[in-house]
Amino acid sequence: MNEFFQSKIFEITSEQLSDLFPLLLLSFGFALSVIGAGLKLSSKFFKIIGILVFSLAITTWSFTFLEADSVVLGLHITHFSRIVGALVSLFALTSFVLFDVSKRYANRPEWLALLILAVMGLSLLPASHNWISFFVFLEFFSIPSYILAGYDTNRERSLEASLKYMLTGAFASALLLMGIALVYLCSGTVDYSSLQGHFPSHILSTLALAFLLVGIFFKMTIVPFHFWAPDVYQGAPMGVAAFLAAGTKLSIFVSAALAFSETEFYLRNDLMNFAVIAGTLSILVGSLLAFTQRSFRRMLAYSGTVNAGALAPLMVLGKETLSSGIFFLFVYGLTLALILSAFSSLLKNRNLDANGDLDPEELNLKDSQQSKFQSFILAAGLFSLAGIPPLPGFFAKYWLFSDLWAQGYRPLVMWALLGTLMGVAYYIRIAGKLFFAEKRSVII
Amino acid sequence: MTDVLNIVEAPLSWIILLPAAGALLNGLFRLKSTLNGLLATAFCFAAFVVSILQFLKFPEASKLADPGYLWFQAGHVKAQMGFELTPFMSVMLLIITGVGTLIHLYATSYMSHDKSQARFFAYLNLFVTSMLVLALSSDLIGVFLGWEGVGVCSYLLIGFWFEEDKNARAGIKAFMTNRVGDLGFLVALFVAFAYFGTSSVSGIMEWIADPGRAAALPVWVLTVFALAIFWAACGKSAQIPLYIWLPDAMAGPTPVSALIHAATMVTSGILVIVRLWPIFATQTEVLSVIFWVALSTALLAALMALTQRDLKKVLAYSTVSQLGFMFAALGAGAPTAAFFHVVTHACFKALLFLTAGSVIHGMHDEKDIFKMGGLRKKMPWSHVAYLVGCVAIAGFPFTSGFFSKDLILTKVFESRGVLGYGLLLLAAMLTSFYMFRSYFLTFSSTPRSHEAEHAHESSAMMIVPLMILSLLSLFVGWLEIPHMWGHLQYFSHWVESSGAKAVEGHEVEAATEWLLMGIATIASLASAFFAYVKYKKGPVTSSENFAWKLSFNKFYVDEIYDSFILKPLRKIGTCLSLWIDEYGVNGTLHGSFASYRITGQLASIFHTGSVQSYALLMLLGLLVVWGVVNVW
Amino acid sequence: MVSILFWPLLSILVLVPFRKQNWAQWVNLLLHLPWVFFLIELIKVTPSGAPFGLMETYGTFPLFKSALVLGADTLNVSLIALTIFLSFSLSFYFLGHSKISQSFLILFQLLNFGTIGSLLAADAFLFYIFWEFMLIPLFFLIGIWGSENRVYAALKFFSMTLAGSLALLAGIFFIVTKTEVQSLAWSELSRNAEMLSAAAPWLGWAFLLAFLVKVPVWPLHTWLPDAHTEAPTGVSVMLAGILLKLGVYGMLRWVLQVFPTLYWNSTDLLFAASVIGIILGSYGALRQTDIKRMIAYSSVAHLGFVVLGAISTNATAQSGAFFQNFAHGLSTGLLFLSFGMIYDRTHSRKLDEYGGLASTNRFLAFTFVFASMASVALPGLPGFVGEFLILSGTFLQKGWWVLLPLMGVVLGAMYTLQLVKGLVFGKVSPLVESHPISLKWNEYVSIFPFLVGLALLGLAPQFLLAWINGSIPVK
Amino acid sequence: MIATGQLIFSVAIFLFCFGALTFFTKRSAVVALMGIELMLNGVNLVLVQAGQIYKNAEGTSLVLFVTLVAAAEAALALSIFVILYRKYGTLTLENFRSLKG
Repeated sequence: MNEFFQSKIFEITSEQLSDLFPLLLLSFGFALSVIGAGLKLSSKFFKIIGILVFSLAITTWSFTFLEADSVVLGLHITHFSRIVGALVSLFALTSFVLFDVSKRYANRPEWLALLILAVMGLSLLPASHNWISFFVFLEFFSIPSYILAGYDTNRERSLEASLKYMLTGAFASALLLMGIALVYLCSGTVDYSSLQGHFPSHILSTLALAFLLVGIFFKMTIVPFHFWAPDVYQGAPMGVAAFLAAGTKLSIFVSAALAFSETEFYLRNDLMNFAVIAGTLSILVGSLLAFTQRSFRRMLAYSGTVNAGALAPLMVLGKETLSSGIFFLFVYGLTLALILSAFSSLLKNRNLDANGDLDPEELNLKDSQQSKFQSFILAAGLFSLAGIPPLPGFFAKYWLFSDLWAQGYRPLVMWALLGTLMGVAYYIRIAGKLFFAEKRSVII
Repeated sequence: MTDVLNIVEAPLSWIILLPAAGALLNGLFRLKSTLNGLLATAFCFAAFVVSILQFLKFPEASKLADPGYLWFQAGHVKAQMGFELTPFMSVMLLIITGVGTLIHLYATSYMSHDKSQARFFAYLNLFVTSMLVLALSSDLIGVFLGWEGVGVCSYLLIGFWFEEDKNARAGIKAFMTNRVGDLGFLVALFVAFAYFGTSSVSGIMEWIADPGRAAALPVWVLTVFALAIFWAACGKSAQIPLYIWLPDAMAGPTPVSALIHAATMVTSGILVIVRLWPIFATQTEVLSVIFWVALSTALLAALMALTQRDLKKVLAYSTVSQLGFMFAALGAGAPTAAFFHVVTHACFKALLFLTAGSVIHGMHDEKDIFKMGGLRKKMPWSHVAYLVGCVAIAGFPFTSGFFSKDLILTKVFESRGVLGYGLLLLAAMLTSFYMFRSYFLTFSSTPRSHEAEHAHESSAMMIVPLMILSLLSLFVGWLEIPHMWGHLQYFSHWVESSGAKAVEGHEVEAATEWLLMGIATIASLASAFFAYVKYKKGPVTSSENFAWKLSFNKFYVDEIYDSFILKPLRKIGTCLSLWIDEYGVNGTLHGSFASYRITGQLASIFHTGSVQSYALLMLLGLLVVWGVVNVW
Repeated sequence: MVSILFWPLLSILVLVPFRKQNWAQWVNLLLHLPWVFFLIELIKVTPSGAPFGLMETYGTFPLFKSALVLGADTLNVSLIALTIFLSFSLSFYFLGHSKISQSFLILFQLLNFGTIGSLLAADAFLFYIFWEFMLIPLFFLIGIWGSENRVYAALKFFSMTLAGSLALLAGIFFIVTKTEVQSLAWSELSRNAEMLSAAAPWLGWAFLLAFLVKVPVWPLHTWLPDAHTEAPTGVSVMLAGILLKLGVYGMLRWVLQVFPTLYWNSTDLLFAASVIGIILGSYGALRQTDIKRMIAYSSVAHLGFVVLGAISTNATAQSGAFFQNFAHGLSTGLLFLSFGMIYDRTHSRKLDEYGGLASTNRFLAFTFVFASMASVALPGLPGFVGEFLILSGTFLQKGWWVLLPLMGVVLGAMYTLQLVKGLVFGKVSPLVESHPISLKWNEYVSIFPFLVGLALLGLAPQFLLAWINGSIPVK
Repeated sequence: MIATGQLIFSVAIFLFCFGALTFFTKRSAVVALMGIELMLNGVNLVLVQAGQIYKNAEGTSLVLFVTLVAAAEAALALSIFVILYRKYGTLTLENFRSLKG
């Protein structure tokens, strides 16, 4: 037995420990929150613990950002995985701070534990180095997010959302698994680096890739696989919806890109075409659907699809061009959190349920007069999503589109620009609705 | 031929600044009763005095110049706002300011009980300023500034009583027709800048004079330039195609008609042509075009005047016809005759208009001559003035009209032969016929309406200008008598020394000249007598035959213009703009927006909400995209 | 240069504490004084001649290959002077105006900031940011304070201008991804313009499209009547006064001076478009019953003339076109301002409801007739100088084709006189009778600079012409 | 006779498709979950057979992970079904369609 323990696997040097420290910190936080839940401590306790754990994780990740990559326990900790870890925990932090989750679910404080689990899963995903650990970490974070999606048990919509998310998620991960199995069947290995050279390119491998992409694009809400997103975003509590939209996309985007570049799948042009077509489709369909939505949150879900569409080709392209995608998702995540928090406080001022939903047509001048600051934030956020300078959304889109153009995806950029123009129809019109009185012009 | 030009510096800009100051003051301050009028008259009179001073400088100086300032300069266009005065233009200056002062004086009392006199006199002074700019500018572009300024002032003055919609519409008609005419002037300016490099009259004259450069010009340049200037002159001096605005311009107050539509503005076309005469002299085809257009205008206007019932309309058509005479003289290559007739016409036509004004004023704004009658006793002074005017315009012997019209007739006979002479003589006969018709209907026999009984003579301030003008109408003719009678040829001297040499037609011996003079006199006396016979006892109810209807309705020219040119153009334009803007561009915008919305609604049907359909659609989507990837 | 650019932002910060309306209006007026001072400083130092004679770089963003580069020459400084002139006289008009609230003034200053920014920007990326940034304040200004269907007008304006500028963005992407181009600075672009225009002939059109929508060249102009009619008076004066000129400035600066070959082979199409724009714009104005729409369509016709000049190869038409910017800015600005004062009291824009203004308020009637005469290009007023230069330049280059735009001169007179007859002359209509208009002192003061400007530029335009002739792109 | 490898693959594919079919067609949520489990078992079969072909232990270790995740998922799904049943009283997927559009 002791040879087993002496074997190479368990030797952990000091700097390897520093790499693992944020994850250890998170698991320690998880343990604390589970014990706290057991002892029925006050909701303030969970809030403090949450803030502490996440902010510490962010600081450690960002400090070690520039250190060399290292392989620990089969995990390839690269600066990509560190930046993803930092951003995801930032999204988690904003998701529960902005939406005062602790007060709302004081009697069921497990939300922090689930959130920490999801964050761990998301930050481990980019560190995975073979397909099976990719799958495991994928499931590792999607299972707590199924529960988080349904956390508002007294509202049927939330339960229905978690049911839908769980069933379609399971179905998609089953397809992903089939993909991995076929990859294994074709090449005999699932490890990225060993897959590098000898992945045959016959019908079976294309099918394997297709199934792989299903699982990945499902989480990125790219068109053929985006059906779950609007229902879940509409049903889930505001904070969870914000976290899901931003965190999962970021982590999946980076880890898929790393995976495809490690295994050199990106050289295959059928994978490229698949991504380009799916991307263009999602820009078009996303803009179409976002326009006529009778619900503000479904509209945001479809706008997420549009943005994901622009990211699809970069994801498949590999490591070099990741920075613009990461920055884009970072800006998208924060803007989305701001918009949703402003929207939920706007709903509160209309004394509707904070996690409820509203038909954008009903937004009117009274809202902006009641909650002046929130409507300003909401309008600024929408303008930033639309990509109008000088708001950050514009710089993110500009960098992303110029990267896409440099990589040669000119038609896709054209479609993306058209998507921005179509964006006027829902982003700007709704931002306008807040401030324009129907009747005579009124002094504000 | 270029004798040494002794150019003398002179403060010409003062002549313009004085009435301009008058206009500004009148515009700003609304003074009590007639003070505005007097102020305006004073400024006009001051300008008259200064122009006399300049006139006296002329025997030794051959041209007065005032460089002014650089208006604007960009690329190949250089517009200098400078002024110059040639002998014949200084005479015209006297007319503008002199007759202008008389008319200002007359208007002071004529408009004494109008409520917005300040505005009227501001416009009047502004008009005199623009006319002076037109006359004095050294550059054609300065002339154009005066040209359009005069157009705007006539628009404002015609529509002065803007309460009635009719007046405002008449004002717009005048401005629009002038604008169409001004396009010609613009084209001429473009040609001038493009080919002569400058628009200053002296610069152009040098360009023409120097044979080397003149040869280098493309052959069509001078012809197009001359035709363009003539088209502008037609617009301003109401010749055939663009005369329609003058009769309607009678909607304005009578002093306005006198000043603008008799003495000054309408003659600006002739002034410009005389200034640019060296160009026109070489263009024989353009001269013949001018001649035939002028002749047909003279005849047509005379015919129209025969049956008019409104006193001012009669005078308006007679002005158009007399302008036809002046242009006929130009067409016959005799700028002296044209300019001489301009001056004499200014005098007696202003006289006629002012008398008509005092008659209408006396008749409490009743214009219809069929309702007048027997005013000889009621308004003796107006009667005398009107008689002198008719005598002068008809060309009775030794009146100014006789000399100027006879000079034109002989010149036309020399260059255009018997046909031209005959038709012009016919026009002259018609002129004296309708003038005496209006005289007899207004003044002879018995009053035919309530106003006619109670007509009262106008005030002294209106009579004095009439008397001065009557004297002028009688004796100004003596300044240019035929060679045979002596050597009083001031006008020839003035015009020739300004560089406008007449085209040498074959000289006519003295005998034929006497013969022509005789024929002309007999013709005018006969038609006057014929009018006396016909209208001595009052209006004759003539049978409404076709010719009468044609003449009374002004040959339906206005209606033809409206139905064939103005209305269709407007219809096509507005429909085109409506169709393209509203249905075309906006249509496509709204269409794409609506289709965007509909496809959005269609696409959202796929989201049925059931999990199983989602999974199925996901698989189907995968197969579709995968298929496309393999196929593409 | 940076002081004149960031002064509006500073004045927004100063405006924030003043919640009450008339306080904010007075502060806004006072804030204009230093701005004028900065302008004079800048004018003293502005070189005429080489484009962007005076260039200052404040910071670089290597990531986006761009830098905060501001450039000045008489071309853009003269337009900045026009902006400040309009904004200054408008700030007088805003005093004591019931509708002008603090947020209106803040958005107004934002608009000024965007305008001056896009004028001074000497870097394509920076220019694009300011170019699109202007859309936000305008969108809210028209949308909140406009009249009846302002939301439609604001959205239409926003989407059409955005569509144009997205084409510009595509052009910028193309340039950025070209390795030979080190940065997006104007000098860098013009240096390897031949390479760029050879590589992508569509590049010229991509840049042009954004400006053609803004200038409104004929087929892309349908946003203008809606935006001008629905915008509140202050905004429609700024829109007509300076924002349309930005399109022309953009054409000259970012297409003619950067891609001359591409610009010149697009001129035939633009010639046809501008001529049709002049004629159909005039007919569009002729068929309107709404006064502000009539004035807006007249701007389409006038801008048709400006584009006609801007695409000609000789210096006369080019300087005429740029001068016409100022002429049109003042005359249409005054038209909108004077009608705005009438509209503030009568709240109706239907022409047939009006009549006989001359007998109730003489000064306003005089101003309106004066402004209409200026817009009809009456000699002695600036409109004539601009239009004459443009047409004589076009005659020099295109020969007898000039007769078509010449028709526009007559049509222009037709609809303007129709407007003047309907509004000023004629019998006094019940509407005008029941709303006697007595102008406050600040309204007189706000009209006065326009009148002086029009008269001065009409009779003595040489001081401005000589100043801007130096940096006209075509010699 | 067909090789056993071929047979196993066809059984696996059959299991996978049959699982997907039950997921699409069955009305009750629990049976849908069973469908997914079937699909996962199909994947396991493929993995085991592939492991046989390549003679290395990766295939079987993968099966271990798959069953681990399947178990976790099933536990979670059933707990959600319990809550749903307690709230709705039924588990047929048809009446969970309020979120659509």
